[in-house]
Amino acid sequence: MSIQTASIQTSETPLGRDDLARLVARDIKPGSFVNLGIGQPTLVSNYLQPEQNITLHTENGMLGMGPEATGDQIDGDLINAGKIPVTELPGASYFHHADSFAIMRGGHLDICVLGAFQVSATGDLANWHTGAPDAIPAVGGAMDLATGAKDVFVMMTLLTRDGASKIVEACTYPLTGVGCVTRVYTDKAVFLTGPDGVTVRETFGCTLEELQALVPVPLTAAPAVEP
Amino acid sequence: MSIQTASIQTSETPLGRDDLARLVARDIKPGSFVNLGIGQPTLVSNYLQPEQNITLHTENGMLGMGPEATGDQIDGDLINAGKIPVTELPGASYFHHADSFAIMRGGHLDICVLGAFQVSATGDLANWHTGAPDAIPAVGGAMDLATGAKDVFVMMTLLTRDGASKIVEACTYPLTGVGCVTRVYTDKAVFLTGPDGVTVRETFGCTLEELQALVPVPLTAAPAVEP
Amino acid sequence: MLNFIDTVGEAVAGIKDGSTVMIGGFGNAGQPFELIDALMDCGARELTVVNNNAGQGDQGLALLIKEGRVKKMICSFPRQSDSWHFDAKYKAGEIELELVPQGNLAERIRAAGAGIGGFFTPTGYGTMLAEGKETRILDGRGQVFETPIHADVALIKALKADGVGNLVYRKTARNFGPIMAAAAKHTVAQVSEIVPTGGLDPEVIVTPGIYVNSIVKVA
Amino acid sequence: MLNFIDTVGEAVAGIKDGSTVMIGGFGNAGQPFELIDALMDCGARELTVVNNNAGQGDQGLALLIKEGRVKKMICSFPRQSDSWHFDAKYKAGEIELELVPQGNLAERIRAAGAGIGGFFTPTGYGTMLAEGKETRILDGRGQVFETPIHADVALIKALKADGVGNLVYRKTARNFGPIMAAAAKHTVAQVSEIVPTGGLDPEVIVTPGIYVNSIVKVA
Repeated sequence: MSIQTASIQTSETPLGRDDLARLVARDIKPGSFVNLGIGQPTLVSNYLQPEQNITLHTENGMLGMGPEATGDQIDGDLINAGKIPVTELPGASYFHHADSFAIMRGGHLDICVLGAFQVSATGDLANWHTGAPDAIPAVGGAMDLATGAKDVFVMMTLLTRDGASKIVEACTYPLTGVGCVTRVYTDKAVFLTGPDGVTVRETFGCTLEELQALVPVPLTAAPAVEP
Repeated sequence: MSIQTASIQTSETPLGRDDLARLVARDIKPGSFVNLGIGQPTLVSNYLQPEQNITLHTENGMLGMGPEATGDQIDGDLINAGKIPVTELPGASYFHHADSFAIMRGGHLDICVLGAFQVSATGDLANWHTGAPDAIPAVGGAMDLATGAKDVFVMMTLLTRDGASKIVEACTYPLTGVGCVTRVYTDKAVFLTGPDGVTVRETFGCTLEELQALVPVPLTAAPAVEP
Repeated sequence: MLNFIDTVGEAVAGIKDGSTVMIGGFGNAGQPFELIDALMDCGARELTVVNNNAGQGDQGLALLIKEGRVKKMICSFPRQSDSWHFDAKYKAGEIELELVPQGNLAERIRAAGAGIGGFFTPTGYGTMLAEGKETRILDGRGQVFETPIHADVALIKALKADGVGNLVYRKTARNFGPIMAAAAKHTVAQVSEIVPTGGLDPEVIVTPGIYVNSIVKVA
Repeated sequence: MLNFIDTVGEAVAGIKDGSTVMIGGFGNAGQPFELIDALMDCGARELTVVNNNAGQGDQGLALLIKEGRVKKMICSFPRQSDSWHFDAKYKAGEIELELVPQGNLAERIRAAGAGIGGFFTPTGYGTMLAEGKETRILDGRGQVFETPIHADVALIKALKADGVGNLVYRKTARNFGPIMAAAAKHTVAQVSEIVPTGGLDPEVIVTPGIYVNSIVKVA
């Protein structure tokens, strides 16, 4: 999928949603505790390998969440944060909402993976509100997830339908969290974000120069130490 | 024990510790959730009647505590706040320390019964520290109990060994809680305390006038509505 | 005092106009549907309702909102694909909304039950949901001051109760039940089963009976 | 990462001079005696120890204090009939004491694990234990601002662990274990039994394995 020899790794084509999910799954360190947000991030669970020994948290009160339930497995009392019936793995545990968000807010989750409208050069996240004056706001657990996990990975397309970069100098949409995003997985590249700006770990179907032409913040190649 | 016909009830003699414990036990409303402090208040448990249906809380993590354990009942994992082995009644539950003190601080206990060095006319409590400069301070759950319960009953002798009243205009010992005590059970009388001062519900072996001579705050007879 | 009550109607009969009512559940899991229906029937108005959402479809909380019985919603996620009754009331300016991040909602409810007067949380710092709120840097992070959410009544669903009101829940249906039971002055639990006192292991009780006032068995 | 460790010595080997160490237990119930003895043997000095008490008799924490290994105690009840080692050190000015009401101690530990930056509590308001602390009237009551107590290491005792580190406790031995496990960067649990993963009912787990780093079985 990607050429492993350069400090900027490339694939010949942009990544589809499933390939991106596979890449995120591969990057999660064995033994991690992870929360996968609603939507695209949920796809990551399809590509986690048993030997990675990943424990999934769902903020409605469970650690050790298994795959989506099918057929007779479906149980209305066992759902994920997206209200989808799921299953329970051996070693699972249940707890109430305050205890569940204590796990998150207390910094005990290694990674959460979220979708986004925009990510700023310094890792600010906007993913809950379009800012439209007539929109009905709904935040759910987005701010808690953005604030609580040790690492916040974002999965999104790099460009809006109108061709604008979702990686921006400063978010114009209302913020979800400040300086919280550490990595951004997009169809065209994987970006590392932090207080010192944005570096590029891999590109997909484009060069760093081509990518820079799309993104309005300075990009540099990431050191090759990343997994 | 006491003559029930006057608004000030009297007995012929001062009450001993057990009689006082029996009186407190009788005054606890059926169905109450109660915490009995270490020392003299623990005696109250000996006089609670099964038909009162009282649930005892111990702040080290239990509701539904039973009597002191004896013989084979003794289990090092089942102790009360005084670190005495106790027993478990049907309907008991266990919880951790933060949940236990949440029960207390959240105002869910109906009554706690505490010992005291001093109680002020407005219900301030001093029961944890003599104020001696070389004393090693130790507070335990005293402040939490004083602050948390809906009603705080104090059990103590009215006078110190030196003959000074422990009911005072203002506490000279360091405070445990401010304005928290609602009743004071002593060997010589039962006092009701609150923002409007001290009233006397019963006397034991003395008249109200004799009692007033011992206590440096104005005393009046309590209305006869108390149980 | 604990009472075992025969019908959901009697269980909610004391709810007055203007009450703050917490309703348990996340999605359908843990939602006390029968108690919500009874609340609809009892006629109380001008309610402030605390729930994670603001009603879905044409049932339960959504109907309460449709009928104009809810003055204010305190919730984290009102907008859903089928929250049309809330959406309509909100756009018409006929319902107030206090939007709270889900973890802050849970912690504020917990704080009420635990007698905590307020707390600082990093969640929401630097966002529009912190606007107008006190902030402070603590432990090296920006934090927002949040206050407890108390309620007059909590309506929750549990799996089993024993004779002294101890409750256990089932899987992710536990969600808001335990913290709402502690935060409300009066807690009504609908349960699937009532077992004799002593029939629940003291080690596994999630909500001690001290937090429960009324229990009604719902088939 | 979770590790199953063969000896208590190895389990505490990483504790460094100057660490803040939480030690579970209330009275003897829930005290991880073997881990405390191992902490004694490992030689770490200048420790800040968080425990409800400050050692009793001539064992465990009392010995650590006697040997001058504890710089500071954070506790609610240091003075007991047999706390002679603490008493002597305290009177000699050789140990610091931060005295905290027991419920504030528990809540501050819980706050650390839950990522709460600080909170207001009515407990201690108007007393000398609130001197110098910020106060505020909230919910009509005077309240004191208290901050979280974090730790480098927690040493706790549980009844059983499963293969992913989930813990259950026994009776009042639960006490501080669950909140200390969450508040420390590294939690070591001594347990009486290790069962296969799946051997503990998910409904009854008190401490999820996410809070546990090292497990050692003590006979």
